[in-house]
Amino acid sequence: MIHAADFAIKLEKIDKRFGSVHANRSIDLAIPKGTIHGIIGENGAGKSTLMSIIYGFYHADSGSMQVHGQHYQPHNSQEAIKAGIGMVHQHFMLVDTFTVLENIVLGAEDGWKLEDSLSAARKKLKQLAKDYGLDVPLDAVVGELAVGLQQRVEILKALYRGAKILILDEPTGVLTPQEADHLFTILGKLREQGTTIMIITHKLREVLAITDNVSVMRQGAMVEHVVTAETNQEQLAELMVGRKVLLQVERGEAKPQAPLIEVSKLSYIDSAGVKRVKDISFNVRAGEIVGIAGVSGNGQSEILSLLSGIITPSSGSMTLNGHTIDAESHYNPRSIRSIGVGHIPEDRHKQGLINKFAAKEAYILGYHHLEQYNKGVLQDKQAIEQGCQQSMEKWDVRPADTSLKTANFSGGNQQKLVIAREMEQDPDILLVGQPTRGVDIGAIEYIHQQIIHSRDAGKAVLLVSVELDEIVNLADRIIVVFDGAIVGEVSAEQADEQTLGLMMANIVPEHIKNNRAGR
Amino acid sequence: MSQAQVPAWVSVALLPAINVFAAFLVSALLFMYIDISPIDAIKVMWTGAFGYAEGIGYTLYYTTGFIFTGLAVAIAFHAGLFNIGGEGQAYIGGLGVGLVCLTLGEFAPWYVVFPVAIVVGGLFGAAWAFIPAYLQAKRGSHIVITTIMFNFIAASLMAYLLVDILKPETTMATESRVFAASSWLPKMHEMLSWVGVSMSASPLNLSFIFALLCCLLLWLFIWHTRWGYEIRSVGSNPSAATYAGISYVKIVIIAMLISGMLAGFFGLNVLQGELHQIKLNFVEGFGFTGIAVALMGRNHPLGVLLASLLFGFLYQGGAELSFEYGVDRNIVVVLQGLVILFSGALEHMFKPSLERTYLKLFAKKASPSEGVA
Amino acid sequence: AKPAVVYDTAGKFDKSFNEAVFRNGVEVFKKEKGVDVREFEPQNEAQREQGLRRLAGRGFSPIVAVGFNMASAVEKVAAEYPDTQFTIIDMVIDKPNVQSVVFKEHEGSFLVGALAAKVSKTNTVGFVGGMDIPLIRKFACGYEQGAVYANADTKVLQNMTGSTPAAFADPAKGSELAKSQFSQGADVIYAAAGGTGLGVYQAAKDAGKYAIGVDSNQNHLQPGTMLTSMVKKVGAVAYSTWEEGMDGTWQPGIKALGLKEDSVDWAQDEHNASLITPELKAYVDGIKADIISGKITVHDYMSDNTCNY
Amino acid sequence: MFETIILMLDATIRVATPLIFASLAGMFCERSGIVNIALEGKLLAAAFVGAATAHVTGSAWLGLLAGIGISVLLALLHGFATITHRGDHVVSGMAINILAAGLTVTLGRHWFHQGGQTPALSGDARFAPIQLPGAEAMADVPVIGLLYSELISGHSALVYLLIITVPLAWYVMFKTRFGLRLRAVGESPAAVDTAGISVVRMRYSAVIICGLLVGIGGVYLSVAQTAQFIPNMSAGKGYMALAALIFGKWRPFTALAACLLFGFLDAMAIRLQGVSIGDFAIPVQAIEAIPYVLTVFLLAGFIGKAIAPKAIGVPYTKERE
Ligand SMILES: Nc1ncnc2c1ncn2[C@@H]1O[C@H](COP(=O)(O)OP(=O)(O)OP(=O)(O)O)[C@@H](O)[C@H]1O
Ligand SMILES: Nc1ncnc2c1ncn2[C@@H]1O[C@H](COP(=O)(O)OP(=O)(O)OP(=O)(O)O)[C@@H](O)[C@H]1O
Ligand SMILES: [Mg+2]
Ligand SMILES: [Mg+2]
Repeated sequence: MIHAADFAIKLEKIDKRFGSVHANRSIDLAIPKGTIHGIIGENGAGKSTLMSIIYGFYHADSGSMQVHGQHYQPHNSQEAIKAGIGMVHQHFMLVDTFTVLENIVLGAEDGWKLEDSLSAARKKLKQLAKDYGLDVPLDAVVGELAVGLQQRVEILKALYRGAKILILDEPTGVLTPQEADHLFTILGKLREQGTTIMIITHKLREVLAITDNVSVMRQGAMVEHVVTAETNQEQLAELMVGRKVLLQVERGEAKPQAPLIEVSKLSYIDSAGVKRVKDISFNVRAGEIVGIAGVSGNGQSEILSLLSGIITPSSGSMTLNGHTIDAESHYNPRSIRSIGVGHIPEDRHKQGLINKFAAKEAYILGYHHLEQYNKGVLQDKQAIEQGCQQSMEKWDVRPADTSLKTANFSGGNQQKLVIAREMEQDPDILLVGQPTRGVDIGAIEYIHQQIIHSRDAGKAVLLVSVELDEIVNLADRIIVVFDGAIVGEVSAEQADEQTLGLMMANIVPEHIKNNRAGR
Repeated sequence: MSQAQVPAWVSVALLPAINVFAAFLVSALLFMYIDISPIDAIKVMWTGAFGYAEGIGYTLYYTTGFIFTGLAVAIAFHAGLFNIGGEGQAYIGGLGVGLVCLTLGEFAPWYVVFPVAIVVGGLFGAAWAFIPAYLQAKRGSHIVITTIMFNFIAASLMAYLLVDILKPETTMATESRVFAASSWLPKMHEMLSWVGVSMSASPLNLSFIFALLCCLLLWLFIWHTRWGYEIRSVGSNPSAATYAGISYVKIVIIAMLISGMLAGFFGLNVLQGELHQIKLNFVEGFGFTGIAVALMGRNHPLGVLLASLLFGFLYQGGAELSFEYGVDRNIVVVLQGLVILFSGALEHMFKPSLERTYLKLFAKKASPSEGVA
Repeated sequence: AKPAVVYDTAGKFDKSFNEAVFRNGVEVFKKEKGVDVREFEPQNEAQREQGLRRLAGRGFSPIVAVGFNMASAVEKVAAEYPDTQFTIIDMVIDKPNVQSVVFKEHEGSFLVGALAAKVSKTNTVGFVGGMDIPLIRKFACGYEQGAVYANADTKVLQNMTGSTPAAFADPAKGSELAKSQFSQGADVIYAAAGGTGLGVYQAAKDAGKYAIGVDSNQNHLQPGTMLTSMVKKVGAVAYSTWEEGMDGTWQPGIKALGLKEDSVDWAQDEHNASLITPELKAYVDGIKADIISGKITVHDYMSDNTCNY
Repeated sequence: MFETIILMLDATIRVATPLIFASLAGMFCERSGIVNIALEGKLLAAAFVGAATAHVTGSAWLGLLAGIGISVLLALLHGFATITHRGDHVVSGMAINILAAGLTVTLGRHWFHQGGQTPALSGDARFAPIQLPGAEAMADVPVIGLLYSELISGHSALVYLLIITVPLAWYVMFKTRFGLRLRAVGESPAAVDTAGISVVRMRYSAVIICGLLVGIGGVYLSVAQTAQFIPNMSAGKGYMALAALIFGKWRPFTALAACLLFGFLDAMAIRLQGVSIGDFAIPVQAIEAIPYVLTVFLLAGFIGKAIAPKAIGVPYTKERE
């Protein structure tokens, strides 16, 4: 039995409701000093909420907390910071228009004169950067930095405030393996220095890689605490979902036929004049899944947007299902859909759904103009209702309530709704972006199976994901992109984290050199 | 999410009622301060607005105006746009109506002029909304500011036209010549007399019916057509709309054109219906009040109708007040301000306490449902 | 008869001629006849008519409508209520039950113009008008004539404040215009601009120069620098209308009232006594007599919309 | 010619002063993320209360205090609606404008029986023009004389107050901790909140500063520029100031420049009234409209680009909608 004071943080019977949602149910949690502690759980399990309570952002309805043995009851983040707690939020809390320096100083200034605070901070940060290898351009405007760097700014912010306990909410959700690894080394260094770290993630691989202990949440309650060394992915997964799950979806041989997507010399220059996509060529055949791997921000998003008609190419052309499109041709997402292309967008919150809408309204997004949903000038409410109801049951979207606001479905179920909508139209071509981002593994398993099925049903599937194991799991061929151009292509057999990691850094291993994209 | 347990009517009907009541309460204090018994005042206002045919006529006449400007703001809201330009659009739309009456009206009867005026008035209003819409859509200029600016520009333009162009030599008032009587919209009391019902004269005219029609059509448009769907999509999540192949530019412009058109109809009621000539400042703030109307009406055509009725009551009742008491007309302006404050800006103030009390009183059994996750 | 009055939307306290009707008409009438006068101030265009209609409907008569803005409303309602007597001020309406009263402001303006020219040391006098309409140009034209009559080489600076009714209630602009005229050498300014005039008088005070008021006697506003006021006795007109109404002598038709009828005049009271030397007084009264006797004829701008005299 | 230009500029200063105070006020408010179309109403209310108090107490300075007081009160009301109760900023602003328009006249009539006007102010009850030392003497010295005696000298105390106000506003906004936090709140309230700073307190202090500054502008209208309150005497200056603020891209000195430009146009319009070049009469309305047209052009990005604070107009809430 460890003495209370040896715990960096200790929670007892923490309870929190949001209106009708019981986000946290009398949570008990104790975290030994100087350890990395993982918190896992399905979407909506209450992880973020719990962390926000510790950070003084929300207030627990009941229960008590201790930090380093001291009674602790923060009324706001300021008090949490004073108590030596720092937090890196799932969605970054930065002022985009400010410089890195200004962001870090904000709220931790000494003295009312800005100049002094800034120069003082500059010195201190130089030191921190050295200690933890956290180097960031202090005078760069945050909005213009890559997510990886922005996250470092968040961590620096916490450390600058002298955090002894660091909370990270889904830190790797937006990172690439390289960035993630860098993060982990940083965390490692921090642990050596005696910092206690709590990390929320959906990726079991990471949990096993870096944590000392893991706590599992389900539907607002703490279901289990385990020592990382004594557990494995399968067990954790089962604890999270409450049933057995297959982490590796088994898939048979692909039986590719004629190419349905043919891209040749496609380029895209954005409004800022930057060349995002550099004349790439590849194709996807009916009945195969082609994955596009790459560090996020290397053009894969643009490729999806081009193919789905959200943006138009600057040069080059693409042939979708027999229709050739180039810079001259007029087209948009609607006309693209009409030629048998389905698109599961990378970000369901930004693109896939409309939080205000009821499920049934969100269900016809992008297809609302089809005759099946309209009677003359008026909408056919009945048809819409039925269509949505059926799909929700068929795709096991929970709750299967067609008039529930989309915002109130969990991430995973929101995602299922989107996938159902796109696949129900039975397109020949399926564009899939980040199908499982922020989705718990219960849902992941299901979604992966569906993608395989549609491949076997003879659809051409283009998969974009920053989750390497997802790509390796699903894709028959993998195209790696770097800085908007194709680095190379590997077959499923050749694919392994290490090779892909190198290629994502624009280094092509010998044994790959000979195969060529877009055959 | 706590709404989930409170029935809709509480927030849709009870809350607004309470807000309006609060507004009246505060203004009651003001009335007492300037030595007018609020009770008498409200009596006078009520009987003045609803007590007799002519009063009702005036009330509904004002209501008509508010419906147009209120609907205009509402439709823009659904596209996520804040159209403060109702004032200017109504002004310019009125110019369109006026020009039709001044030209076509010379030789054509009202039933020919009316449809043409509807089209032209609508077009003029829409045209005035187009530029801000275009700038918002294409260049991201904030529509609130641009529309404010366009109100002022419209005022200058109209002043110029009325002073230097439309004003006949003979008159000194800044107003156009009177339309030919044949082009005037039939008044409600005239129309009723055709069917044998007699009602005392009031400015209430045919355009009231047209306004009601607009409510109905707009309701259908917003919630029962794919275009309404597209507008609401853009309004609540532009990037998702783009993903769905809905053109942001197109929708923003369409929504604003409709908005401007509705505001443009304002002139039908006031000019072709009542004043029968274009006058300086004939919009008189109805465009601005339209924002409050839309807000109180929760951007729903039916709500807008009811809110318009309330403001119609305030206007007519207020006139009655100053007529009977000779009290300063501006006290009514204060009352309007308070209504906008409480039911617009402070609409959420009583919400939490109201819901809590409601739950205490009626909803013992309603146990909080589990998380949806 | 039940006397009533409908003011212009400017309101009965416009420091100008609506107010003149109220103070010198309504209040006096109430006091002397002990009869109440029903007043109405419309707050928007529709209410001009509404007010008239309500009053007529309730049997009020004669009803005085103040200002040219009431014209179209009176025209309509007069037709609807043929046996109600209407009197409109500053506008001519040809209806069997409407009496139209217009003033010979040019005559009064001529007087103050002459006075201004006599007082001016710089041979430069100024005129600040309100809304740029024939009626106000009529003031300006008469003023100019008077100034030139008194001193052939007087320079008369003229500015209008605006082209909409707002121009009658913008003292800030008024003082700006006055300042610019002063800087151009004027040392007396005549303001025919309603509330805007207040700014002119203030500017005159600040600059230690002279100003001339209009409509009602405004001498008291800035004692010491208000040279005089060109009073236009709208109040008296309203008064007589109601009086005629009571003893049944009210007549429709056009009344044009000037110096002869003592309906326009220049104001002399304790506030400007110190400024008006006996010579000046004699001089101005002399001109007044000549105009009444017809020895001097003052050109009326509105007769041909030009100021060629 | 030179003289007329000087006189124009002189007028420009007088006309622009209330605009400058108002748009500085707007800057603090909007930089903190609160839309403020209520400048108009605050100007009006301050003008009324200022004049009324000055009349009753006979002291212009007390008038100034009272004027500032009322506009701060209105600012707090705006805050109460938009910050505490997350009401819509624009609607709250409109409500305040309408309230001010109605209340000033109603109370004015009740108190002074002059149709909403306040009695004319004179002597110490008014900020009279201040003749700087030697202005008279220098008046006849050619160029500088005129410059000094007409343009520099002869303005009211409130005008000279601007000489410190503008730089001060700039310093506070860009060189102090307060300024940093204020700007942050307008860009990303969540970031400020998690940094342990109270969003509510920041925004309230912003609206209070706003009320203070716009209050001075309002009092200037009735107690300095003219010598009494006239119903609706703000006549759209609040909106004009807003335009200037945007035209100045939410920065003090550029906003100042915009105000002066607009003021100059106004001064020009006043003088061009009824003036005709040859036999072609230039419509003043055209000139009057220029500021608004210019602003639209700017917003359209034809003259640079005006980027508003990101979180402006969005009520801040921790709960997800
Ligand atoms: N601000 C909020 N307002 C209302 N309800 C909320 C809020 N935050 C969370 N909830 C509710 O609490 C539950 C827990 O949400 P939370 O974000 O903590 O889940 P999570 O475990 O972080 O999910 P994810 O893994 O997707 O981040 C959710 O089901 C949600 O309904
Ligand atoms: N406004 C809300 N009210 C109630 N519950 C909400 C609300 N918004 C989100 N939730 C719930 O919060 C939980 C997590 O939501 P969240 O947005 O974090 O999903 P997510 O998959 O984690 O998204 P992200 O990709 O941003 O991580 C889900 O259960 C969802 O139902
Ligand atoms: Mg979370
Ligand atoms: Mg999440």
